[in-house]
Amino acid sequence: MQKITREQLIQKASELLENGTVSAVLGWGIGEFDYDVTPTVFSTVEELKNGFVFNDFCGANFSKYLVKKTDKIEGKILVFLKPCDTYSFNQLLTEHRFDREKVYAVGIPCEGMADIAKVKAISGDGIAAIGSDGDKLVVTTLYADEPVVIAAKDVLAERCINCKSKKHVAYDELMGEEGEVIESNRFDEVARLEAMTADERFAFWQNELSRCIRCNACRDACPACTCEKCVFDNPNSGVENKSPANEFEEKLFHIIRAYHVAGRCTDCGECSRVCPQNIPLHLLNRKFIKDMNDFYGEYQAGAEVGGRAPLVDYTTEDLEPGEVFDRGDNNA
Amino acid sequence: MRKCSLDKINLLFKEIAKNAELYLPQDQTDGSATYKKWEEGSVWSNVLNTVRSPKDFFFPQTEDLMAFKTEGKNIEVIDTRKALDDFVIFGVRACDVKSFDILDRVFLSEPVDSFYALRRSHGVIISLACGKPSETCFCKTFGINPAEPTGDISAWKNDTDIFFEANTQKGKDLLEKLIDLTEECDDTAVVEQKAKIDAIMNKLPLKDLKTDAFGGGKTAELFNAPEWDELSGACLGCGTCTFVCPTCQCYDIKDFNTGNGVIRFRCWDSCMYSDFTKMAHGNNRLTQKERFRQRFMHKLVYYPENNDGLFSCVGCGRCLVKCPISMNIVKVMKKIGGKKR
Amino acid sequence: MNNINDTLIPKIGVITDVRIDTPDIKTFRVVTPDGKKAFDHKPGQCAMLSVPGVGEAMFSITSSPTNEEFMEFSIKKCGCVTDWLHQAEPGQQITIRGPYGKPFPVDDVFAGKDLLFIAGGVGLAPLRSVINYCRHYRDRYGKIDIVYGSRSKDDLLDYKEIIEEWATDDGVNVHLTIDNPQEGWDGHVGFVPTFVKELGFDTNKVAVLCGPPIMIKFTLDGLCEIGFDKTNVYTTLELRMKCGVGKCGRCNVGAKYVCKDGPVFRCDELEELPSEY
Amino acid sequence: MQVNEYKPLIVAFCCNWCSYAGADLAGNNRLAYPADVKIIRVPCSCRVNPMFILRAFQRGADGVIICGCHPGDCHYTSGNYFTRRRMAALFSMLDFLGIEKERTRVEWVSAAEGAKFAATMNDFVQTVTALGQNKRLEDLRCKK
Repeated sequence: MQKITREQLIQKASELLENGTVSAVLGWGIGEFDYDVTPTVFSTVEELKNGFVFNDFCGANFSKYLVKKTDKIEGKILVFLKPCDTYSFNQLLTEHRFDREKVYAVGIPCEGMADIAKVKAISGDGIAAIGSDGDKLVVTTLYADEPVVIAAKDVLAERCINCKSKKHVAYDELMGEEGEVIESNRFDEVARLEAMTADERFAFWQNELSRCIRCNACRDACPACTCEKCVFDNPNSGVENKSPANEFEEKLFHIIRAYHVAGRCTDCGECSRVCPQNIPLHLLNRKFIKDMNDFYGEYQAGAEVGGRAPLVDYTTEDLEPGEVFDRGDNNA
Repeated sequence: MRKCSLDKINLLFKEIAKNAELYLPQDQTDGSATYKKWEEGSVWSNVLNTVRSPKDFFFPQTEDLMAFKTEGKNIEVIDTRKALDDFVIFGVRACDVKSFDILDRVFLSEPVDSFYALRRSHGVIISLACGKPSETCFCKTFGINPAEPTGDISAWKNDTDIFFEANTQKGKDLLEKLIDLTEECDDTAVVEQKAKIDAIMNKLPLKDLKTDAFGGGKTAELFNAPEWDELSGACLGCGTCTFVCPTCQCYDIKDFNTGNGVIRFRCWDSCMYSDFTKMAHGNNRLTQKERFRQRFMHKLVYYPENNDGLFSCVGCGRCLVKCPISMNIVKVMKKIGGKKR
Repeated sequence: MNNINDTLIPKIGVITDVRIDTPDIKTFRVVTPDGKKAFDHKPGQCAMLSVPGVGEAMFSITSSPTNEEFMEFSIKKCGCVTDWLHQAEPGQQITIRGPYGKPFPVDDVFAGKDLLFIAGGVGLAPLRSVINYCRHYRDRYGKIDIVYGSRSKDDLLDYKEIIEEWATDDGVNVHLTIDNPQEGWDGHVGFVPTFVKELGFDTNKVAVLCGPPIMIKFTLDGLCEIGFDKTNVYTTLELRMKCGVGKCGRCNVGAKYVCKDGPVFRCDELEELPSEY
Repeated sequence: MQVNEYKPLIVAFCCNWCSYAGADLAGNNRLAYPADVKIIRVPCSCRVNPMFILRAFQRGADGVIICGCHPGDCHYTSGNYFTRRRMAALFSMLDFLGIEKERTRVEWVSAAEGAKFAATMNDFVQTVTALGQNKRLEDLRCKK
């Protein structure tokens, strides 16, 4: 259950719209069911009242939308940012991807977002309604006579279980209290894989990546993937193959995708959230983050505007590529 | 009508797999299901439907069309088509069975696509009625009855048994081979099952979705609707909806240079991609709005116009579940169709 | 398996001649390896040419169907496939499949009528096939007017053929124009749409338009201004194509597929389609 | 013996200023290294994009080695420092995906180190030979 309510957000947005601070609001639009929300631009108070929603399923990271939306809108756009979104926000500013002056950022607290697949795994399919009661979700289905009550913490999205920070690193205004950076266990799964034998790891990824349908959702949702022209869309790159024709293509795509955002990935987890095949893509990104932390010192992309990512930096004393295995392997 | 006890279902699978490759929905490690080849020990999944639609069987995501060998200025075209074994797809839902009709009208119309036709002729479809439709199901909107799935053999399942009824000669032949494992029965249990499904269908949240506002000849009316801007506003331009869709059939033909020759292959393409219509001298669908509009106009207006009013959507609900931003055909139909113009 | 033909599987074609028309347009003569024409076609139809490993693209067949020996393609250098073709030499094999699309209605609608052909730049390529067809069956048609414009004198496609053959035919009038004044050019200077208006044709004829989209738009407006009815004006469209047979799903404008229902459209039909071309 | 018949295909990306000259020197000095090493000259070791390495494997390479100037000696001042970081990240990722880490290597070879070049190549070829054919990053279409 979120600490902040839909009504509070609408009130804040309405105020800012009415006093002319902003001319549009980037928020979550109501869906057909209680869990399918669509990022929507609202420009009047009326629209907000009819279509704005805030609940446990508002996972989408709005930062990337600012690249396109700030181009189109006269005046400022109000954006609500959860703590993890603010890291992407900063990272995009570092890369000069949108005009900070055109954005009014309101930080909002987040208690972690729910994963509808996890909800359905408990409640069963055929959801009629999802309500909330304290820290519980009350799920009414077409098939169960009684509503199913689920503890919100049991259906948290993976990225929220391993939330790295409740602290907002960028905002113009903060609603609620400032949180703290959390000592998370987000690298545990990476370490678990590292501890496996190479054969086991290969089998693990072979199984996961074999499901890829190359829909590009991971790339298109990623706030770090904002190239005007992606190498995978460039017919002259030699890798524009559009389909995971075989195991090599699957690996190539995912290695390069993760590599291109290495050092810039804020670990927002959008890639895994949007993957229609539930491939744990965030593990690839986290591996890079973990490696860079280990090799070159702690670095959190987006913690501040203008940070110098490890891969565009160097020291004369860096370890040699051959040495990485002596350190990392099997003892993390 | 013939029935088989669910206890003996694996014997039934084994018998089918003796003569043909058998594919059925099986669980994957991530909790979803996909069609996999049956082998001893395979377990039939309980999920309502698979993430990937069974269109893969007839129109795979990637398939080689031909190969070329080049030597100096000369080119040799090598036909790489191979003979195909018979295969059986088990547990196809009513919506997905209907999707084959929609694909047939594209690929089997003149000139016939021989790659598709070959697969189609070797496949036997055993459909399965939906006992527990999901909230995202809206097949009824398109005149599909999940209690009456078509296909070569229709099947219904209750708690104890599975019931079969052959609809085509292919289906009859297959059921004939299963005669020892099945027994003749009347349709009492199936009628009961159908009534249950009908009752559920009337409770589904999308049961009242109507297609009245769409169909052939509506291009002028709908193409410039102001709602497209708003609807497409959040679209990421990924291909998830098109790739999980059982009726999306757009493809690309590409060449892959292997170093020893060239393979020309065809793969799924998505109208949502920016390079879908990109030519050397420009692109006629420059923004995501135009690409987004193309997808839905195609399903709801253009396709029916060319195919006697048949819509190119079967209401399977995959795009509702999988779209990263939860924008989908239902929202489009309600928004665009709900307006008086 | 090899006995089933599939439209996607092409034939081999050999480039037997390459003619340099303008700095960026070359005309390629293509036959099968045994020296025959690859297939019969009608004026306005297209063919898919491909270079294995480079790609496949749709080109209009420039030569007239009455030519029984070979096919010609006038191709402007502007993309991967065309770049590659431009460096090809005679003897080079390519692949070819077709014919695709709906032809110009030369045998019914056009029969007995006066014809006006208007082309800009490489837009003459698809029209050359019709023009030569009509010249071949000269007695079936009335007066023929040809308006052709290009950027400069050097960019006029088939200049030699126009001057030596078309302009000397009875009942064929050729009107040439270039965009900007140029030394050695004493003909008309100006854009095609205005030139058409200046020439001021009588309107009881069929007009066929082809050229860049902007030229088509303004010329069509011009024709309407001088009294042409859109039902008497034809044009051809071009969009990205992959299959050529209305299945791959990318060249549609509204419910029409350019590869299958086009590329020839009557302008009043075109008007009913969404403006997505 | 069967084992001896397998000859791995090695792709060596060599920096124009140091390692390529080192390879040249090895040749001039008649220092032997296996002919299965295919050298690709690059302006700087940091020109090597991760995609190059994956594509080399796709096209049938069994091992890929990148040779550049010694750290501090880069013709472009800092190119090889970036190589060092990039390749460390990439190799670690390949290992994470279960692809044999011994198939990829970075080595610093100066223009004067002909002997080191030959020794490095001999050693790398030996290592890759012991691993056998590249199966985990292969593209079967390219092996026909």
